[in-house]
Amino acid sequence: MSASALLVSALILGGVCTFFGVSIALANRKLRVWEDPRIAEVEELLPGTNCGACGTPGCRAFAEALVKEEHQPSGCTVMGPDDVDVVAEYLGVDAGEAQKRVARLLCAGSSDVAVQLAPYQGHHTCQAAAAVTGGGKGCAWGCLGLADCAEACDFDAIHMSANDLPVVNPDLCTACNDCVVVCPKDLFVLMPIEQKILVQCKSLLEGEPAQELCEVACTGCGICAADAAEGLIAITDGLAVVDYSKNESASEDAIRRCPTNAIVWIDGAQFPELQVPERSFAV
Amino acid sequence: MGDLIWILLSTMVVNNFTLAYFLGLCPFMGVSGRVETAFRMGMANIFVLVLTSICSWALNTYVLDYAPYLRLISFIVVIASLVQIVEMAIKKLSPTLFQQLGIYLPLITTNCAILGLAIFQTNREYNFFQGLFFALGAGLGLTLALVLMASIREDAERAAVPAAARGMALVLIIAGSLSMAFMGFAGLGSAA
Amino acid sequence: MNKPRLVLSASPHLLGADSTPRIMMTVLLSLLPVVAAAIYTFGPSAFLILCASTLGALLPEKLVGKQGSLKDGSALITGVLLGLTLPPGMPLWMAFLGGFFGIAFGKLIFGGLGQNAFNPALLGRAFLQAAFPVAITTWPKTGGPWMALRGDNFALPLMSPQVVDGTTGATPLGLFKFEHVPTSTSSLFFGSTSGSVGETCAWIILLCGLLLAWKNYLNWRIPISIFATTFLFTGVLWLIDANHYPSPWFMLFSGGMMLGAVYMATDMVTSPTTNLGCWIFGAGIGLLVVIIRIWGGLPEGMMYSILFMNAFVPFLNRATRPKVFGAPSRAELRAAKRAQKQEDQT
Amino acid sequence: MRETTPSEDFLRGVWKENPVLVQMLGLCPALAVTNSVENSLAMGIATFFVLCGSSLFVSLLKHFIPHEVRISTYIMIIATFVTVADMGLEALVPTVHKALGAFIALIVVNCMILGRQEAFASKRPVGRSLLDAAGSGLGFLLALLMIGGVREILGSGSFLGHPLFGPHYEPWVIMILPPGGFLTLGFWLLGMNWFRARKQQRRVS
Amino acid sequence: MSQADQPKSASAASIVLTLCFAGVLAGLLLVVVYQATQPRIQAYKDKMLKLAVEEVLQHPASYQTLYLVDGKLTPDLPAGSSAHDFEQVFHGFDQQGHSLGFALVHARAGFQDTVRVIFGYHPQTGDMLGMRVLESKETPGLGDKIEKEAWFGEQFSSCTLPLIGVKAGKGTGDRHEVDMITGATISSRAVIRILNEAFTEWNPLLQPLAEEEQP
Amino acid sequence: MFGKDFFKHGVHPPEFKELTAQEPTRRIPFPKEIILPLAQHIGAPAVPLVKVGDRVERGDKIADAGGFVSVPIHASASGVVTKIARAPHPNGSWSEAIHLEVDTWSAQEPRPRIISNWQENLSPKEIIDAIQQGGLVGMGGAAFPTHVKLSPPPEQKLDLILLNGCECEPYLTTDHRSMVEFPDRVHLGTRILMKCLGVQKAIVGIERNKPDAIEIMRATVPSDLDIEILPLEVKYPQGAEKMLIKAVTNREVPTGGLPMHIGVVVQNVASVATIAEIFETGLPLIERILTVTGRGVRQPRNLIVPIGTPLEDILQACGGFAEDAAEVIMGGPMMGIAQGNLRTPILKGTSGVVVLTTEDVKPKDVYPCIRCGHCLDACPVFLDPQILGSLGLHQDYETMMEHHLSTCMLCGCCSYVCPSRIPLSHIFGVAKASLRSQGVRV
Ligand SMILES: Cc1cc2nc3c(=O)[nH]c(=O)nc-3n(C[C@H](O)[C@H](O)[C@H](O)COP(=O)(O)O)c2cc1C
Ligand SMILES: Cc1cc2nc3c(=O)[nH]c(=O)nc-3n(C[C@H](O)[C@H](O)[C@H](O)COP(=O)(O)O)c2cc1C
Ligand SMILES: Cc1cc2nc3c(=O)[nH]c(=O)nc-3n(C[C@H](O)[C@H](O)[C@H](O)COP(=O)(O)O)c2cc1C
Ligand SMILES: Cc1cc2nc3c(=O)[nH]c(=O)nc-3n(C[C@H](O)[C@H](O)[C@H](O)CO)c2cc1C
Ligand code: SF4
Ligand code: SF4
Ligand code: SF4
Ligand code: SF4
Ligand code: FES
Repeated sequence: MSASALLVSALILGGVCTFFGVSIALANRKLRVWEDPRIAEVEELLPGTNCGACGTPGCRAFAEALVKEEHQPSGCTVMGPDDVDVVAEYLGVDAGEAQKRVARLLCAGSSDVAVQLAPYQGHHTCQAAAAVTGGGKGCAWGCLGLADCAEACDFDAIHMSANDLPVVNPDLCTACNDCVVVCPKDLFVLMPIEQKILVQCKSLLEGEPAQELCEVACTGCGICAADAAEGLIAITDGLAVVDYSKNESASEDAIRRCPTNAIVWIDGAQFPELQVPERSFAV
Repeated sequence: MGDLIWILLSTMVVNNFTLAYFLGLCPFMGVSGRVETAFRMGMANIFVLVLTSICSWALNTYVLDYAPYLRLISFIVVIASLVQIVEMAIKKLSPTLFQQLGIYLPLITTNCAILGLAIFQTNREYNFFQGLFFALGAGLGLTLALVLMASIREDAERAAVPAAARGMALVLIIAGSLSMAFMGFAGLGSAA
Repeated sequence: MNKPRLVLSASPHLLGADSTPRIMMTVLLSLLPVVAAAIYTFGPSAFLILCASTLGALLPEKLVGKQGSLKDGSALITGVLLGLTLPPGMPLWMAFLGGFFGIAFGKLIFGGLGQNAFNPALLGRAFLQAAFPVAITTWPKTGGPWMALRGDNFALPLMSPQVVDGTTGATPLGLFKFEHVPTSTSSLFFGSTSGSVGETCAWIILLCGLLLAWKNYLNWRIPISIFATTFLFTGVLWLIDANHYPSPWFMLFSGGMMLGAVYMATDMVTSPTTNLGCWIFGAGIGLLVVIIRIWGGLPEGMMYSILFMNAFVPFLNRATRPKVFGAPSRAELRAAKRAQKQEDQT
Repeated sequence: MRETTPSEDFLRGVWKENPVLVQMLGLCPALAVTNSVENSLAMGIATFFVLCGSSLFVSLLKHFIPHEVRISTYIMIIATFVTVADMGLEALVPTVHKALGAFIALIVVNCMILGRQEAFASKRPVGRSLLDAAGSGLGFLLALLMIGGVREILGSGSFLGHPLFGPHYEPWVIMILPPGGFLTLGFWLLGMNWFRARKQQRRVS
Repeated sequence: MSQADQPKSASAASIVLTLCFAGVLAGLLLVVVYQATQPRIQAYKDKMLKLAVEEVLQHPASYQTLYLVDGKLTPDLPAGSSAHDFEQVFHGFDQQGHSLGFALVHARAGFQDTVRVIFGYHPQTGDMLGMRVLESKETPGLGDKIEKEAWFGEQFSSCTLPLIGVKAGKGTGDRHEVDMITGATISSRAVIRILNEAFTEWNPLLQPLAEEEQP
Repeated sequence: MFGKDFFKHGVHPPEFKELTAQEPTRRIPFPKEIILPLAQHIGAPAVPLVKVGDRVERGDKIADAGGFVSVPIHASASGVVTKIARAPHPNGSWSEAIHLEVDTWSAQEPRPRIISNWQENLSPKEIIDAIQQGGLVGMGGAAFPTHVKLSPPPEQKLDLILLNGCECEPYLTTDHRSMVEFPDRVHLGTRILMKCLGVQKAIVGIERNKPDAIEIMRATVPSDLDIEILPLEVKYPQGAEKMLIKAVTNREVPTGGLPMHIGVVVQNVASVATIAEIFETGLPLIERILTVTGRGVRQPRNLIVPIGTPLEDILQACGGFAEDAAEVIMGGPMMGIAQGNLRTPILKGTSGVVVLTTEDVKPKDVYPCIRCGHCLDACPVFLDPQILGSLGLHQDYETMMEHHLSTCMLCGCCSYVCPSRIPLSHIFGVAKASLRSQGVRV
């Protein structure tokens, strides 16, 4: 083994490396742009569904907002509380308090109680049906039952009942807003699960005509408004409207005498009596 | 000149780096989802390939004659460091260019195509210009493969791809098909 | 007044008469004369090959395709066309495998009809060509007793065919490429040469193509631009050196040119949707065929040219979209930009 | 970061996060040299050696390497091991070395190796890093054998050079050509996805 | 987070030192391994070459390596240069020291990539002594038959340059004819062309030396 | 100054006009109830002027314009206002409407004229006011208030009035009958328009499949006016404003622009005839010509019906449904909307009622798109319905906007030619509706 070979090789590689070491050090001094490494770390911890329920355009943006402390970890509705705590701990911030919200359907007019004037024929989505004279349901406000919302839900929280009404599983619902956006009849609202009184109807028709088209329509008769605490429920445009700022005063008394059961008291899941057929699993 | 053009064309289609030599597959699989991205990746690739060709030629000619066993390690150190410096420079000097090309640079450093180019170029004893055209051909070939793959994938995204094939399985089958389509060029120039 | 049961459907409430299955069935019918000519030329071997490749194509469609997707007839076309591109003496198990591969990995994996990027029949053939390059370039001699098999059709699955010496011939393209022997255009036109099952009778294919073009079931721009490019390109070479390069007529009527240009490059799914795109697509195929046939390692390049251009289709579609009605033309946009710039300067 | 057990560190790379089959890293060697089982084996072992060696060193030296030049330094460490492997193979098994060609040198840029350094060895103690490297290396070897096995069996009708189907077998040449590489890995992924879906389905019902 | 909170970047000195140190260390390690393995590698290469030369010259008693320096073939290397800077020819002799013929290495594009062959022949008669493919990347199962099919290689010990390729079974028995491999015409043709090309290129140089006896 | 007589692309569906082309228009008995939705046109709905229980005479103004882009509504029969409540609207919603119980005993004599006679010396302003007060909206389909179209900004130079007599929709013969029976009214209306806009040149575009209309219109052109009757190729959608202008003048309405930006005003011939009628009779728009046709109705006819007549009564007047009637469409078969509620009233802009049979509406199997490109060759505005359709099915509406969804006029040519029967234009309509609900202008 020749010493000269040792020397040459050490010199060459040492020289090359030193040269680039100097260059990088120089470049580092002159050209560095810094980015908070925590953003990437936080992003890793987030679920990565990019659903936008937190109000930012995606998990990455949410991570940036978290690092800048513009949002609280609990703003992500997809993470369970444990995961929220992990993020909060990593960032050394308060987890924040999230109020569980779920999607509620403002219609109970399943196919057995609401009239269908003419069956819709064609592209099988609610949006498409709604574009053809409203979809052919007698009630122009009611659910078309073609399952756009169930299809849109990324969390498998919505299933159609045997009578074509979407049933939300509140445990799976993350309040991501997708069903709200997709429904052409604007029938979904996200509301805190503590709000238990709900008018399950959007029909602006009053009295007889309303009931002719749907057995469970709100006819605007005003009984609930009279029975409820002062100011909790008002009849506006033929529809009972709940003022949720007075939610504390809500009680089951208000719904008892509703002639059509359009107003209900919900504890947990909506439509607990509806059967959701077993869904087959497709490969 | 004809010789140079031949090197360019044959590296681009006949012996396409990606589809015939299996070089640079990681970015080929990873960054071929959108045509725009794929194109930029291709451009960044061409840039680094040309840079690499020049560096390795210089190293071969001026330094490595004395210690051929240091070839691999010096190539890679030089490429990695240069790319790092270029990346920093672009990031600082032109944020828009960085958005378009720079973010791919770190991905490219550890890409077989780059080192593969340096090694093939050395094995084939290309001179400076031959090396340059070799690098251009390889880069254009990569870009072609990337863009074709990306445009097919963009269409496939809206197709009802069966669940089992979704993702990389489909991409690989498309790559296999592309590779078969490129086989038609095999032997180009050899039969004449 | 009586009130019938009304339905609601979306406009337009009138629809044209064409339907996808009808198109497919018409194409299939138009293939019958081609198939008949093939069987007339190559005897029972041609029939067997067509059956094997068709079965191979139908099987995966039946197994994993969408419910009822066999009915649209497209898998049938794939099978028949694949069979038409194979040598008649090929083992049947290979033809079957080609059909299977073409449909399973050229079509179903993309989600079935209409979604595939490459022509399934040609992908099946490309698979066979790369997998069994010897078997797929073993061409039977023409002539001989009609009823005789043209090779070892019945080789056991996965086993090599027994090469029967002295019965293999060369195709016109092979003869030209390796021996520099040209073949007369008339024998090409009327199909008395050796080659694949479906590349016998040019005029039958042309006639069927005319019918389909007239029905608007294929975009005539594609074959026309393939023929024109091939003819012009070869013509120029031929004028330069008629000894070295083949005549343009030979180029047009030999090999898979006719079947490929009329039936395979025109597959709607894997050709551009825009008319300009179709012109470019065809020109690309024409150029590549000539390049591969003349300078490439293989005697025939039709299949590879079509597959290669298939890969460009999504790109061509996006690049050749026509100017939308009322939108400024490119020249106008450029002028506006220039004006803007001038304004900025002042 | 979640704490992991040593066995998790090891097993993760072998199957659940297999570098080739799941993470899609190191594809170039995984497809380029796998036209026979023998080559796959040699490449897998060489990679295993390089991966373990460099993980060991990176993990040992992690506190001394400044952030700015970590990539360059890791690569240098990897390149050293690769050159050693290259020369070693050439001296010991020249035929295999010839078959693998430039791809031995290209182990340097196997994305998977650098990935392990970045993600694991540069942050964890030596023992764990070695375990992780061994797991990933084994996973890589496994994937190579899966691909190489299919390609050799179909493409040459043999396994490790031993003919399987007798002399009349018609080899599927495509399998040892470039498209065969893509297709084989595609088949494996397809099969695995299908299998996973089946399993899930069974769990649901 | 403000600029001030950024973690301090490493000092320039530590960057340079780390890289330099790693470089020197790697260089040292590599040179050691190189020196340890090189003899074996070189020995293997030499052995393979020797085997090939002996085969294509039909096992000569001895052979001499000639280098092409400035258009002339000499057995001696100019001082300070190494063997692989020059093209080489191998001159074989029999027991008696009579010239048997020359072995040449020549390469040319085949179907997929370059094909490198070594062959031996006698410059005056053009009679071939043998041929062997050193390196090819032709299609397995097709083009690689030029390497693997024994009959193809064996033809080249009993034919005369320049060669003409004919389809198997179509030959007339002429000594210039060589049967090509069906399905690998291009590769077979490439081999034939390599031999013919080398023949035209080298023969003028070699012919004068053919009479030379072993020094 | 003008060129060719065709536009590129488009389709040629079967016409079915023979069912009613030779049927003279006839009146029908007044219905028991008239329903007048407040939203009859594009723009702000009208504001009621009457209360429940009020008695109104035929021609009385019962709701006033709700803004500039709005016109009043007039009682189309004498009767009593029974309620102002939601009623089914042709667009599928239930919207506010004035319900009149028609006096069965009344002779339905209209109130004396509310609009003065036509005189050459009326100023443009007076003409426009009279047209707005007459409650006139476009009768060619879009129902855009006519007076707005006649009030271009002063700097906008106009050089051509283009009368749309194409009636390219199959089945419909409303405009055809207007031209055959009331050519003088069309010409008088044109005169008023020319006076109002100060334009010297008018062209009436009529498809060649109405030779009698072309002949009569030619024969009756007043000698002092430059009105050209121009026969046009029979092709759908020849009647679409942009296509008509392209065919007649070879000018293209720029994306997002209006015909007036290239110096043209387009009016439907029936709208123009109604302008003349307003000045002739002094009565506002309270009735219109309507084709009731299709094989699902017993006696296809051209009717003159009071605005607000429910579908039921109209069909009754045509002998009722045929045995196999299956779908009732308001408007033509290419762009019209199917109706499920027969209490829906016809509006000012309703040009026809087509009743299709079970045979016509048999559900068709939908196949995957085979990228045949036929839709690209059909789209008169050069969109790529193929890509739009596949984006639409994936509800990627934003990307659809990048592919010029807003240029699509929902003509339905693409759906008509699609061999895979993909409901392309329907999907585009859905996308537009969804985008509009998010506040995007499409
Ligand atoms: C549409 C069509 C396309 C074809 N494409 C090819 C092709 O790309 N390559 C090929 O070798 N043969 C192809 N063939 C078969 C060849 O045309 C034909 O058999 C040719 O003459 C092969 O010659 P060879 O034996 O000399 O390879 C195709 C046949 C058809 C009908
Ligand atoms: C996948 C594939 C690989 C091929 N590889 C070779 C090859 O390595 N060498 C060769 O000479 N021809 C190769 N060919 C070319 C064909 O086999 C060609 O038709 C053949 O050389 C013609 O010879 P023939 O006239 O004896 O049939 C290949 C063809 C294909 C499709
Ligand atoms: C697809 C399509 C077809 C149309 N066809 C006609 C037609 O046949 N006749 C017609 O008068 N208007 C037709 N229109 C409406 C015209 O574009 C335009 O709105 C009308 O002629 C303007 O006149 P108006 O305001 O008097 O109604 C059509 C519109 C579209 C989008
Ligand atoms: C004119 C025409 C040509 C066709 N050509 C082919 C073809 O070459 N190969 C094929 O597999 N299918 C062909 N088809 C059938 C069908 O389009 C094809 O199976 C689709 O590619 C499958 O998605 C053709 C159909 C038509 C209408
Ligand atoms: S709630 Fe809305 S989206 Fe869901 S089924 Fe009903 S109409 Fe459709
Ligand atoms: S009336 Fe109310 S509950 Fe019934 S369908 Fe309409 S919105 Fe639903
Ligand atoms: S509906 Fe829209 S996309 Fe379809 S043809 Fe008409 S304008 Fe074109
Ligand atoms: S017409 Fe229908 S099948 Fe043809 S490209 Fe258009 S959408 Fe696809
Ligand atoms: S292994 Fe990743 S690019 Fe080659």
